[in-house]
Amino acid sequence: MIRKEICKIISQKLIAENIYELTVKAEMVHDITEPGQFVHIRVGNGLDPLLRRPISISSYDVTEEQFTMIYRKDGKGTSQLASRVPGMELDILGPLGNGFPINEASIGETALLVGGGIGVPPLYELAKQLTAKGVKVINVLGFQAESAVFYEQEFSELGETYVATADGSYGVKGFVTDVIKDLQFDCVYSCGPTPMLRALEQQYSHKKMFLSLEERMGCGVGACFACVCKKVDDPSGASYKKVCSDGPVFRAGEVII
Amino acid sequence: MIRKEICKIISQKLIAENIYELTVKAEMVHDITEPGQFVHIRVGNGLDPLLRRPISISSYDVTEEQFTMIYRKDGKGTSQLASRVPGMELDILGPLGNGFPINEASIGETALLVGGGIGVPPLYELAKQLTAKGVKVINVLGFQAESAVFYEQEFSELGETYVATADGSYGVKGFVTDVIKDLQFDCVYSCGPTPMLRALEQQYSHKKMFLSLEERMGCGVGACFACVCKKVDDPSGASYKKVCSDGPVFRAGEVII
Amino acid sequence: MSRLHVELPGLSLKNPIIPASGCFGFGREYSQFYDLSILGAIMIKATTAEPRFGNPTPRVAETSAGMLNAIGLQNPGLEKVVSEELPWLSQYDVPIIANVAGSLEEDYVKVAREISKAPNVHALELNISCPNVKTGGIAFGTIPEVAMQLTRRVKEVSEVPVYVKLSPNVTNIVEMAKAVEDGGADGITMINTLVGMRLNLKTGKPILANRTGGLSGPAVKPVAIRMVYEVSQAVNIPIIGMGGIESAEDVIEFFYAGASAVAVGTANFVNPFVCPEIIEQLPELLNQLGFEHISECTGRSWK
Amino acid sequence: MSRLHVELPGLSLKNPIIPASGCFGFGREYSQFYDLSILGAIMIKATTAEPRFGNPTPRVAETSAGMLNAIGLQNPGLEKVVSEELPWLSQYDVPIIANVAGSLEEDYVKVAREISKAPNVHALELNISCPNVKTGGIAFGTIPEVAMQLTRRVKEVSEVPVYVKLSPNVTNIVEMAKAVEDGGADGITMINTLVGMRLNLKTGKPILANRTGGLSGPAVKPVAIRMVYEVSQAVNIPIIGMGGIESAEDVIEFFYAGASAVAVGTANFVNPFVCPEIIEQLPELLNQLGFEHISECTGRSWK
Ligand SMILES: Cc1cc2nc3c(=O)[nH]c(=O)nc-3n(C[C@H](O)[C@H](O)[C@H](O)COP(=O)(O)OP(=O)(O)OC[C@H]3O[C@@H](n4cnc5c(N)ncnc54)[C@H](O)[C@@H]3O)c2cc1C
Ligand SMILES: Cc1cc2nc3c(=O)[nH]c(=O)nc-3n(C[C@H](O)[C@H](O)[C@H](O)COP(=O)(O)OP(=O)(O)OC[C@H]3O[C@@H](n4cnc5c(N)ncnc54)[C@H](O)[C@@H]3O)c2cc1C
Ligand SMILES: Cc1cc2nc3c(=O)[nH]c(=O)nc-3n(C[C@H](O)[C@H](O)[C@H](O)COP(=O)(O)O)c2cc1C
Ligand SMILES: Cc1cc2nc3c(=O)[nH]c(=O)nc-3n(C[C@H](O)[C@H](O)[C@H](O)COP(=O)(O)O)c2cc1C
Ligand code: FES
Ligand code: FES
Repeated sequence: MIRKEICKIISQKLIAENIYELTVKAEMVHDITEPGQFVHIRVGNGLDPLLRRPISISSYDVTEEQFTMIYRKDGKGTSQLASRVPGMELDILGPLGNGFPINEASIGETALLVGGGIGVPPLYELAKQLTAKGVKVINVLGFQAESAVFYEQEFSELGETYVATADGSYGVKGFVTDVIKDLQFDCVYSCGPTPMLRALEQQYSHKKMFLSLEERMGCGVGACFACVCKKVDDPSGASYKKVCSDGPVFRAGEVII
Repeated sequence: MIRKEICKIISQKLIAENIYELTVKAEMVHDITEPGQFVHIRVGNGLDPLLRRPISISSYDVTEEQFTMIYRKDGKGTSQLASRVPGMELDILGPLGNGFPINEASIGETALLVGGGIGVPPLYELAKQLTAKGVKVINVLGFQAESAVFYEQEFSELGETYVATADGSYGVKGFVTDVIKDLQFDCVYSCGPTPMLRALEQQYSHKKMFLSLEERMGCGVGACFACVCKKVDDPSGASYKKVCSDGPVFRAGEVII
Repeated sequence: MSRLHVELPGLSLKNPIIPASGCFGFGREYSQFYDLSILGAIMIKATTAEPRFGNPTPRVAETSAGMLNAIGLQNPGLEKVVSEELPWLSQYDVPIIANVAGSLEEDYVKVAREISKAPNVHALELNISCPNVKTGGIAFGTIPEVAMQLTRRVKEVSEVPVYVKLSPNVTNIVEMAKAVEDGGADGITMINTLVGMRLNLKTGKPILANRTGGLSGPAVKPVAIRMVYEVSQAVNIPIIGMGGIESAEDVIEFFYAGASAVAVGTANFVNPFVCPEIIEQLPELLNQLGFEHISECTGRSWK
Repeated sequence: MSRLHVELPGLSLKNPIIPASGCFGFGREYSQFYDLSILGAIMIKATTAEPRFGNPTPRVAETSAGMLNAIGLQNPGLEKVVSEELPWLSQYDVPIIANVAGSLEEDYVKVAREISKAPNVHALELNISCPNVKTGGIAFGTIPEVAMQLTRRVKEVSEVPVYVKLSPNVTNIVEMAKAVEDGGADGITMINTLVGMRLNLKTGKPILANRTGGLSGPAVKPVAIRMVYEVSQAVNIPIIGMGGIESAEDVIEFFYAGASAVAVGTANFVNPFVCPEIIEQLPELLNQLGFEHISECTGRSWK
């Protein structure tokens, strides 16, 4: 069930340059079905900004009834969000969409988790759940520069973790794909910039792979057709998938990215 | 000099039904020249609401560098204003306009101060200054109902004070004019709804009288021509006065109200 | 009879609150939030003869108190709407207003003829005003004679009353309204979106893949109110008003301007419960304003 | 040469930031806040042959991210502007763009001839788009032939380059732009306000005494950007863009769309220091975006 809930902010922390970790109290955690789902946040009470902002759930705790998001302060909405302090309330719609299917990785297998920048957060809950289930995870996290790196420690506690930075200021210099070429794994889960997802899809087309896409959204629930992508099996036709309600996670090869 | 100043809220109190008393710290008090001037407040930081709101200065304290306003929570802007708490900041433009000329009342004379509803506040500073100067003041304050009455005590400390309510729930039942007909005075200062000002102007045309007008404003500083009124001596012509920069206080008979 | 009940050609509405076309899909998504039977009616997504994918993404961009969209009439096509969406909607006790679009006159005629046969379609809304499609749309909506002719053709084949949806992107909205009235329209719905654009600060290029898009939301409300005010005084057919509605107060403002019912679009994205909330708040607002029935508000600004 | 310096017909601008006509009076009020010489130019309040009182009050109403105004071209008249306002402004080192309005062609011609002789008037801005006056204004701004003819007549008498200010309330803005270009316009300024309206919830009547008014402010920016984008690709004369500008980022967006300079209107009311603040912020923004000179931004959305 999707809820529209007024959620109290439990904590808000700056964890890297312009990167915030925000935890809220929310009954909607009971409806979260998979890691990789997202919520749609109304940042202001008035008209400025007007639209909600989609942000992934990066981890959640059913017992405590709270969940955490990690986001980059960027435009108007996320800047306002960053100014909110514990005790304040947020109007949140969620949980939305379909996340990463953890059942596609079997016990004893190795899952490669590839995150790029602000695509890293939803992989954290995924890594937790896969590990808990008995799947080995290898985490490859790409960032622009050292100042943007976050959650390396958290991921390391769950599995082998590699960090790449575009400018080489930390970890391996280069892209996540530079790291992956030397790794062994059974399946891939990824979230990050479209060029990264595309590269993965091309280079590992033989692997079972799940990709989380991003698209500008209106409604967030499947009603406005803002966030569609074409299906691979019918590229010119009228069939499509909606990132908000069919995704954001798709099996590689299902939709054109 | 008009300043645009970020002012810290010192206190905000509900003093009658939907009536708030708001005090801010502001260096612009040094530029206040007369009681009856006003300020233009930017209520939100963003675009909602877009325009500033004109509110009169009801009293000020140069030593403490603070001034007080009294306003009615009504539409979008004043509702937002009412939600601000001490410690928060407000973007205020002021002091604006020309207030009540206290020099028009001589020592020993009696000044009648007539306020209607949310027109009462600027008369408070006026009453203080007239009394301090040695002018006797009689205050006649009109409200809709008992629940809307405020500052009766404060005015009483400065002079004879009568309260009229439209529904008779407090004080004299009726309008301020019902009270005034039995009073003796040398000059009149008034602020309130236009019909009240008009009635005063007609009934006491032989008296020296100063009226504070209200008009919807754009700029608040005289640039946009939103708030003009016609001059009595040239009613059909092109000459005019601006409420924001020539007023809001005018000598009765100067402009058409 | 309820204080909110409104009778319009073909439409007996429990209340005058209608989700706007394109902002409510075919109802499935919002049925997760509330019972669709509480709505006055539903304006479904524009339907064309053939399925359409629409424009490339990004398709939406935010603006001050508004948004731009360039969906491009994506829809599953007439056949599927008639065989799947409308039957699904028939489980609810709510009249459907079918938004009809096309590139050529024949397309409109074909869709109108077929879709008007569906038992729960009680009226058509001729979309002659979509700013986001290259052919058809905009010409139909900006040239009075073309709009009149199209209305006439559609009226000939439709089994239900026909409302024509006007574009605000014209010099003279009254002229357009009179033309569709002359063409036989049973009502007018207005306004569709204003053509607008946003550019990306970093790249300099348009944010929308389609470059331009349609502006909706509170930003456009004053334009919509003005146009409803002008048109309602010039025609004798009812108006369903829309453009930036997000509260019961906004609904009353459209009624004052001259509307007999309203549609709510963009606000659904901000608050999925906006329609039921407005419906719930209206009676209390009527009390405050001293009206017995909401229809008393219609045209009060000029009556 | 400064990174913000812009050369336009008749105008050598220190920077491309110009307070918009009607939002800055004749400069006196804002001279209390800062030295007017820092501005690129000043567009003074519309001037008509005779003094005008304008419309009754209320003349302004707030809307979501915008405002409506119906000032009605109040101004002290040609004689007083030439004998008092312009000489007062000449103490500042800033070119004046004189906004010229009227009801009849002759009015425009008369004002243009006289006002263009003032030494600090470096250009005219023909206001053929004021939505708030009954006669003249709107027809001049919505019929291409009429606009062309007026432009031609004014060009004949003006001693300085003539910019024509376009109304957004038209079906086809490009057609209007081309008409005034054909009429000999040296440049285009756009957009004037969109016609809109607000009703009072309690009385049901229009808030503005004039009933309708002109919508300005951030709400209209996407419409303005779209129009500048369309027009700049269709004409060979420069555009001074405006409509909702309130930040340096907005300025760049107008340049990307195709503007060569911009005007700032409503934002002055919100923040009297908005023009100097934008001028101060622009160089740093150019750094961030990687431009040497602001003119490099012009038309980037389509070039
Ligand atoms: C399913 C999904 C999950 C996401 N999860 C996260 C996350 O966990 N952490 C995070 O930092 N970011 C995430 N994003 C991206 C995030 O939504 C945008 O960064 C954010 O909306 C930008 O808003 P703004 O107000 O800062 O920018 P503005 O430029 O003011 O935004 C203007 C409009 O564009 C939209 N927009 C801008 N950038 C994006 C973008 N990259 N993707 C989608 N819409 C955009 C906004 O939602 C808004 O409608 C996610 C996006 C999607 C679609
Ligand atoms: C010189 C002057 C002094 C004033 N002093 C006081 C005061 O001391 N205390 C007080 O309570 N009120 C005062 N007012 C009235 C006050 O400005 C309005 O009540 C207030 O602007 C309403 O804003 P809102 O956001 O609540 O209403 P909204 O309806 O949201 O306002 C919408 C727009 O209309 C304008 N507006 C609405 N009502 C009025 C009004 N009555 N007069 C002028 N503009 C209006 C607003 O400024 C805004 O631009 C004064 C007005 C003026 C002109
Ligand atoms: C995302 C989106 C899609 C739309 N699709 C359609 C459509 O298919 N047919 C149509 O007639 N109008 C369409 N519209 C216009 C709306 O029905 C409505 O006329 C407009 O948005 C103004 O109302 P609002 O401000 O309440 O959104 C669409 C609007 C939006 C925002
Ligand atoms: C109060 C007010 C008065 C205006 N008066 C004039 C005018 O006299 N002449 C004119 O050409 N435009 C006039 N305009 C339009 C502005 O110059 C400008 O084109 C419009 O407001 C859009 O810019 P903005 O959104 O930055 O305000 C006026 C606008 C406002 C808000
Ligand atoms: S955001 Fe509306 S359909 Fe996906
Ligand atoms: S409010 Fe602008 S001139 Fe008075």
